[in-house]
Amino acid sequence: MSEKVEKNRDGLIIKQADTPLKMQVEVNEVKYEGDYRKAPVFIFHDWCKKCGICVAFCPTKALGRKLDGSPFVEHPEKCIHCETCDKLCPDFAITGAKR
Amino acid sequence: MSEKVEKNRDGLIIKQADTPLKMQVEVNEVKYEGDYRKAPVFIFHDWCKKCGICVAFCPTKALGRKLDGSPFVEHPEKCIHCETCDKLCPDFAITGAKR
Amino acid sequence: MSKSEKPQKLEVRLSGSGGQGLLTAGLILSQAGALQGLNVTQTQSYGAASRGGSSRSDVIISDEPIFYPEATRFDALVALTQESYDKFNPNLREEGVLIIDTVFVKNYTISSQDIYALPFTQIAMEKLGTSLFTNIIALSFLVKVTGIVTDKYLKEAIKDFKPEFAESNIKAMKLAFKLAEEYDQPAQEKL
Amino acid sequence: MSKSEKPQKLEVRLSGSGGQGLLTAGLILSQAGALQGLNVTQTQSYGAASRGGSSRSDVIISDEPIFYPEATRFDALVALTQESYDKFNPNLREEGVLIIDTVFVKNYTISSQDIYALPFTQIAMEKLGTSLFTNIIALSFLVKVTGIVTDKYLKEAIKDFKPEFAESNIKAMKLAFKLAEEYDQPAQEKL
Amino acid sequence: MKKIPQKEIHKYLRHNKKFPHVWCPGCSDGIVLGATIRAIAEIGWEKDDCAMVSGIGCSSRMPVYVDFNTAHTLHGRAIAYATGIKMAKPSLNVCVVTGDGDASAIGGNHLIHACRRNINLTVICINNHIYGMTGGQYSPTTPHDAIATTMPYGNIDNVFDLCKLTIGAGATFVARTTAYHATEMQSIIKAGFEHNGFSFIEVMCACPVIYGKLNKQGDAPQMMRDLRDSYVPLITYEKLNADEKQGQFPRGIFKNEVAPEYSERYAALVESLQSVKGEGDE
Amino acid sequence: MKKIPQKEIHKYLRHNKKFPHVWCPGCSDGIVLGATIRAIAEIGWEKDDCAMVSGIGCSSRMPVYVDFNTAHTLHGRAIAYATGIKMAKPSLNVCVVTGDGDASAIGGNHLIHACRRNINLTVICINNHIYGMTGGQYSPTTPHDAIATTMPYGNIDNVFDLCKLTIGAGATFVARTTAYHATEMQSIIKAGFEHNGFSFIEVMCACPVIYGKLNKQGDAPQMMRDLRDSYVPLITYEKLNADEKQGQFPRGIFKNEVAPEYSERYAALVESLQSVKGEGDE
Amino acid sequence: MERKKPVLMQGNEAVARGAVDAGINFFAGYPITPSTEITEFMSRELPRRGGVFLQMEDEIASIAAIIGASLAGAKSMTATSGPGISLMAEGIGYAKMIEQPCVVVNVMRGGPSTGLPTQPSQADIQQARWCNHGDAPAIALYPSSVLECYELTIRAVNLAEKYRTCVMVLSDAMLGHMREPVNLPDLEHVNIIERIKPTIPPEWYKHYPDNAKYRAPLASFGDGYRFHVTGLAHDDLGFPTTRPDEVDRMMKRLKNKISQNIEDLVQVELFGDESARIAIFAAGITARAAKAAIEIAHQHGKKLLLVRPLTIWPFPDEAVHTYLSDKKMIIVPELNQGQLSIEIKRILGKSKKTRKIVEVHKVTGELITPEEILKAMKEDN
Amino acid sequence: MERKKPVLMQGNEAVARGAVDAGINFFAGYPITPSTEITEFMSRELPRRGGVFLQMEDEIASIAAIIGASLAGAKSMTATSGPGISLMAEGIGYAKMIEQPCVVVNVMRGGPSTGLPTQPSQADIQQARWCNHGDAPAIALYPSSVLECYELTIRAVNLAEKYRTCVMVLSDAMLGHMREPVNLPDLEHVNIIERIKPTIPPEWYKHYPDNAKYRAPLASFGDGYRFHVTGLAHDDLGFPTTRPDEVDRMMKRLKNKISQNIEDLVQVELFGDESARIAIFAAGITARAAKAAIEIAHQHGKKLLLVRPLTIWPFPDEAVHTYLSDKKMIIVPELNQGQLSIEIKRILGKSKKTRKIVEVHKVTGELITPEEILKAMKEDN
Ligand SMILES: Cc1ncc(C[n+]2csc(CCOP(=O)(O)OP(=O)(O)O)c2C)c(N)n1
Ligand SMILES: Cc1ncc(C[n+]2csc(CCOP(=O)(O)OP(=O)(O)O)c2C)c(N)n1
Ligand code: SF4
Ligand code: SF4
Ligand code: SF4
Ligand code: SF4
Ligand code: SF4
Ligand code: SF4
Ligand SMILES: [Mg+2]
Ligand SMILES: [Mg+2]
Repeated sequence: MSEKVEKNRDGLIIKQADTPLKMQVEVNEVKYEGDYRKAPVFIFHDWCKKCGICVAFCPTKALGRKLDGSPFVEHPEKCIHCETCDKLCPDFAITGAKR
Repeated sequence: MSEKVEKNRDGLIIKQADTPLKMQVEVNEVKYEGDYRKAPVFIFHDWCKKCGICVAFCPTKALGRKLDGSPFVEHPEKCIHCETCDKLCPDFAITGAKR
Repeated sequence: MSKSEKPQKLEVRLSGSGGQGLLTAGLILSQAGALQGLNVTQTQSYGAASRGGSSRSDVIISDEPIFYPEATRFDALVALTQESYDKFNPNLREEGVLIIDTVFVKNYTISSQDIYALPFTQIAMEKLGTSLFTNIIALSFLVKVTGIVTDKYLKEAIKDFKPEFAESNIKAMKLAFKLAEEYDQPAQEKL
Repeated sequence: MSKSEKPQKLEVRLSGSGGQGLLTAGLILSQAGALQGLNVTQTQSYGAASRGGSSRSDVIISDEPIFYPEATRFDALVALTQESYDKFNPNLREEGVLIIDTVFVKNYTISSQDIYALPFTQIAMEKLGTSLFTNIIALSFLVKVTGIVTDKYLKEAIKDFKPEFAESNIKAMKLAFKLAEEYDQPAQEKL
Repeated sequence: MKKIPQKEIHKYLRHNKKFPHVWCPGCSDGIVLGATIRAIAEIGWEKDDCAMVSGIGCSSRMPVYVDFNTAHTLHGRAIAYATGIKMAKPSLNVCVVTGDGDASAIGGNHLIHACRRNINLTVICINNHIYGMTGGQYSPTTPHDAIATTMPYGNIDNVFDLCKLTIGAGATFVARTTAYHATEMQSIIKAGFEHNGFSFIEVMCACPVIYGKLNKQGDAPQMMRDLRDSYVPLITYEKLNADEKQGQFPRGIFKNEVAPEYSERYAALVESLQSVKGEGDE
Repeated sequence: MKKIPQKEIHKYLRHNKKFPHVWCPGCSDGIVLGATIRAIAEIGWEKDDCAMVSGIGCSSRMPVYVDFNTAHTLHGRAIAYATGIKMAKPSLNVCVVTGDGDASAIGGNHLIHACRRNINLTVICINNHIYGMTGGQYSPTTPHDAIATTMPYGNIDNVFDLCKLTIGAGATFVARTTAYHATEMQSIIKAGFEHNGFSFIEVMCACPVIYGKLNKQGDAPQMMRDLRDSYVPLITYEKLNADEKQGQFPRGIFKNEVAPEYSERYAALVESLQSVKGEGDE
Repeated sequence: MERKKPVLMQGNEAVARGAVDAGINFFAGYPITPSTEITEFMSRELPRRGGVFLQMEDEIASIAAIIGASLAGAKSMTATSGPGISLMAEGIGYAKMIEQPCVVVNVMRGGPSTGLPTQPSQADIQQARWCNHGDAPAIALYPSSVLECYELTIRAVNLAEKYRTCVMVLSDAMLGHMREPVNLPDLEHVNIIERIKPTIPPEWYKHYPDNAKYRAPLASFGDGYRFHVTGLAHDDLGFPTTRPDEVDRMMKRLKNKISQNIEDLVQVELFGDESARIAIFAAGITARAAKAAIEIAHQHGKKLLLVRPLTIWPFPDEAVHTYLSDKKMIIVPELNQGQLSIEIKRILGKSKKTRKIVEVHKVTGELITPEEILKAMKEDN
Repeated sequence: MERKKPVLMQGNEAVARGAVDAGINFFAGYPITPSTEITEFMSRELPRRGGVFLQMEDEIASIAAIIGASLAGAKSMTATSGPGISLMAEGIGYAKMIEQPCVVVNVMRGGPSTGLPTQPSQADIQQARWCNHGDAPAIALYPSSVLECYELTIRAVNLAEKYRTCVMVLSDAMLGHMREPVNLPDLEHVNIIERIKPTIPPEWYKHYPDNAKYRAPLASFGDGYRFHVTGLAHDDLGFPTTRPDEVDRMMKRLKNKISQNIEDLVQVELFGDESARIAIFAAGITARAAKAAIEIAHQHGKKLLLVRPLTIWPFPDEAVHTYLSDKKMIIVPELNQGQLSIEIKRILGKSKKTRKIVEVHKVTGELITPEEILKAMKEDN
């Protein structure tokens, strides 16, 4: 897996295994990343370390993982606001709590 | 008890409670103190600290305690060579072992 | 600075982000110098930085004894991230060699320095299928353009390092040598 | 040395075996000196010795400041055991006062010293029913024959020390004062 | 268990203190920090009334991030520092955050003595089976045969069961949970805080970057899954037969006993002496 | 149990070393020394093959009196010294003599780690409930309400049950006996010596001169009687009801388990590596 | 200014009384000869006064507990002897690093190692300066009488509070156990330095102010200031940093608060004749032998001067320079193998023709006598 | 005399290799940055060689275990950094007191306290001398290159065995982590001092012989000699004593075995120009900056001399005297607030008109640069 690289619509994506942790890579825009109030789930990318825990344990699979490892809200409608992601994120970087 | 003093045949005896530990006092001669091979029980007074343990726990009451606290073999015939005194003496100063 | 006028003592900084394999590159370069019978000191950043932050490895190679062990003014700088370029470029000597990975270093000034700007990471992935060899490519490129050690000892050091990866690493080295030989200065292109 | 020619500074050693109450005696003497407004230092042996071996308490009393705190050459020595007599008598000043308990000190030389030899332990037991007060008797005797502190402050110190024993202790003190007044030097007797 | 929304948590964080925090991606330490704050928020303690004390280690970096009265002390000594703090100001709610090495290697003695004293401290021990901070040496809790940088051939040392140890030492509240069971963790930590006496809470954690790598345990989510699967509730565990117990460990509250607390006992002593005249007062 | 006549014991004593020994009249320490020597004589170990290591305390004065390889080390550290000795020369039979303070106050950490490692040391802990050497301060085993020079108003601290503590820490052999039960002590110490692994033997002892006096426990014989009457065999103890248990304590061997011993495990590792080339050998 | 009756007390008791009179309300310790009487006094006294006495599991825990207590606002202290100081070294360094007031008493006994537990020594003088790793200046006081034990302990507590650091009181087995009558002063006349509580809003509170005179408000846990302390290099607020400028500022602060307040910190006694050609430099218990020697010498018409440091650290460089540099002979008697003499040599240079430094050492557990000092003077003349 | 390929290695690895080449077969330690690589190397290497590697529960246990192992006949060592040394102080004092060989490595990091764990420092130099309570002289060596790390560790092991004491190797975070090529010598050419086993009958065996040159047979546990060791003051046989004459003999022995063998113990390097009027006194990593500074100065026609102690303790008094007393300026650069400079002043006296002592300190975790040394020279001229 670490030997693969894929071109994405929006830019060069490098798989996490290959990616130095803070390497600047261009990523595709995803929904509900930028607007805190409107988002059912909000991810604070400044703090997120792309560990993948939120994605792995979201019970409804509302979250997806981009190729660089960072989470994004793939299916906002699926979010049941269980706050599992809130509690399991080691970096206080995601919240699915109802606002 | 610590306020009592008694005169004995052979000299001045001071009760243990009053007696500085290494104070030289005159004591009455008792049997089987001097001859190691002949004694059923032998007490090595140089090491004995007069704690009274051997006397207290000799099962046959073969041992007696002098007024200054030191043990002596009061009833040599009663000794059953159980070696209780050997084992409970903290000072390796008495032996009732069969020789 | 070019190969022919190689001075007695060269200070090199290899910099980038933790995980780009720069510590390995530093080790290989140092070992090559050692094998060549030169004096070498190698130092690197420790601590939190090596767990993900920025990362650097300094190598000084000289045929005279090396006293002060830290590189302060670099004769050559390899910068694989923008951050490291920004941070360390000021300490590159005027006549020093700069090697940057254009995948990550987007903003850089063309000065009078010898600048080699290439998308090393992309090249590694395209030509070798993984970015894992970026470090070897950048290193070999550096060796080729500076001549700090001879190709022979670089090769030997690469082989010594992790024999199980020797083959791919040598491939990466050769690729880099070719790149270096074919290289056109961006200065000419862009100025 | 007699009461009238009391020098400015007196060094006293009270010695015997652990349990004879000499540390207490030293404390009372020191406190008496303190109450009298004199300068006092009191030191004593520590450690294993105080758990049964030999025991000593040194008191220096002076109307001048006392610098060196240890008694080295004694103006007065109280020895309640043979061992302590043997050990410390050599350091008694020529004109010093020696007080011994003949119950335990059997071998002693009559020199030109002021020697007071009495069976203090026996006296204590006979007159007060217990040897526990031997220390107070010997101390009071010492005070009487040397005048190192006044009777008044000795009494006050004794009372202060353990109020619950004050009465018996005062009795012991008075007994000692009487003994001292009535004392015949053994020197005259035995020489 | 009360839900504490994340924005609540942020009120407890020292935002100006170099967030994102120092821990590696996927490290459980942040999850424990979250659960701890949630437990405190749930109880409703004032920040001023809380003290967090730690030793040295990755886990022990926690205090710097929370807006309490915080002390990052010496390796292994957090509990002794906390004892001084608690006794000097019993009104403070004192929480100790420590690692497996900090608490049970160099700090073992202070741990067992705090257990014995039953002093009202809450010790949260982040057990990641390794010395993370120094790069992966084995700790007293590294599993048998596991690889560590100082056990390159596999660990031949035996493992402390920290819960058994603290129970043996007389702790009155002893529990184990995992970073995966974040909700349970919150309620266990809350119970520990509310316990009047010494409480020891062992949180089994993932150190994906050091321990995980050395032992090929997969990435952070995988290690979290392992935590989920290896630690079963005590009652479940007890029903397992010997074979089934292999690789399984119990979690839950193992001991929760009411007993006189030390600082209160001390206060009672002081109270009882108020009539006694001081030596310095004559 | 073999009878070892006292003249046998004298062969093990360093007669020139200032006998009578330093302990007070009636102090149990001498009784423990006797039982220890008897156990060794019974097993038949050569003196050259025995090492006795101690910390600091009255009890720790023991090594100077026996003609073994002896080390009087630092307060609390005897077990760590002994660990070094044992690992460097596993053929030595290493016995640690320690006090309640030495072993469980300052030395608690080394104690629990030796338990965990299951290294073949025999620790004889002389528990006299007090710091004897320094004149009577309370120790982690001083009973509640007892008087000590640093607990003048009666002890408010809780008490370690050292056997529970060591079991909690993973010791494989744990036993308790008393100075009164000298014959039992001899056989328990012998069993401890013969146990291949870490053994902890707590000997309840009388300190008549310090502890006894402070707590008005009577003279040495009386304190010995109390030991006789307060410590009952484990099976007897277990049959007592809660009321009857008051003031009674169990004695006997509480745990005796076969488990891999540390120095042997280490030797096996060394053995398994004999084919591996050293880093310094290239 | 004096209480009615002079009280006979041991040096150790005087230290303990000084401590409580200075406001020590928290003591944690672990017994060790010859300091135990201090611990025992505290165990009797503090509970009565509503203070806290803790006997910890060891010395490491003791120093930790008193630092912790100090963080929570207590005035705290521990007492031990050499082996305990060796164990406390890391904790002492931490107290200095986080600048938390506390007092450590070292009643010195014969060393090295277990040594001579009941006998006096002065062999921990350099250790008082250098026990902990890393550079952190020390403050250490050394009394020479029972009264001074009382007084200097009060001073130690005050200096700890004022300079926010760990202050050491040195004593020895002789001083600790000897008794002298002491007239304790009325407490109203005792000058006690209390911690200044901050009053500014918490947002503006700086835990480590830049202030050479160093009497700044110090918040405690629970006061509402919620600060952070760490043994890592830290910035003014107490948060970890590796920025060279911030680290440098921290290190300079630690150094300057001592070096810029030498006048306030250093106390020296002169005894004898300032015009003497021969001087003695001695501290603590040994200074008493020196005074006795001076008295004897004076009786024989010989002049001598004693310079006695009450403050050992920072060392009285100035006084040594002023009073000793013109002497022809300086005798340095001490109960060790030469620890004060190092400093004298550092300040004045080694012995040379025009100035002799004569060292008198004794390490047998006995005191140096006045006669030995006089003899050294003669022999080396 | 040289192995085929030069090996690139870290200072820490060189220390570890030196240790095993010197015969260290027992290592007990507790990990701490920046010394951990030594511990890790030993954990890989010793089991392979049949030696013993133990990771103990803490540093106190580590020093205890290596002393115990040494008693049982092993050549033993531990490695740590400042906080560990602070904790080992009591154990180090015990090793010196019972005169049991062992080696302690201190890879210095920024202090005080937790300080700057990954950054170099030289702030534990005085601690190396004074960490333990009581008087006990120290031996400490300080290399300044990776090769010297190897060589001086071998020397440390040898000196420990020869002088029966705890020998310290000082290093620092920079030296420990930097890499240089090293040509390891063939082992036949490495001079190793082995313990001499006693051959006399046990009855005549004296554990502490009076022998100034101090190479006497030393029995180990299990050898049939059944001796006793204690940290208490002891007689020649090792049994406790308080007799002043016996204590004095013991203390003199501890002192004299160092002070009477200075020539064997002290090593100093001279670099540059002996006739220069300006000299630098620097050790370890800082001496490298000094050498670089000298090179630069020489290029500008300016003469400079470096005196570099390889042996820090006992301090090279003689060399300082010989090579530095006639200089007009002595620059003492060090990564602390002045620890070597104290010694220079002790030996030469304070700065004065005819001789300036210029101290260059840096405590920020960075190295002192050659430029800073040259600047100090100019500024203070
Ligand atoms: C006295 C001392 N010894 C050693 C160290 C080095 N050290 C720092 S953290 C640590 C281990 C931490 O392990 P753990 O407590 O499990 O915490 P983690 O990093 O795994 O969270 C060690 C050995 C130190 N700082 N101080
Ligand atoms: C580091 C250190 N701290 C304190 C002491 C003082 N000390 C000596 S023995 C002892 C307590 C001994 O108690 P224990 O182990 O129960 O032995 P016991 O004397 O009762 O047999 C103490 C506190 C010391 N020697 N070293
Ligand atoms: S709140 Fe629950 S459902 Fe929503 S994204 Fe988070 S984990 Fe998924
Ligand atoms: S759990 Fe947190 S840190 Fe990890 S990927 Fe999700 S948002 Fe990012
Ligand atoms: S051997 Fe037994 S019976 Fe004989 S005296 Fe001793 S205790 Fe009594
Ligand atoms: S038990 Fe021993 S020491 Fe005690 S009285 Fe009997 S013989 Fe003497
Ligand atoms: S090393 Fe391990 S424990 Fe430490 S921060 Fe990284 S993942 Fe967490
Ligand atoms: S003080 Fe107690 S333990 Fe120590 S020797 Fe005396 S009786 Fe025994
Ligand atoms: Mg851990
Ligand atoms: Mg005890």
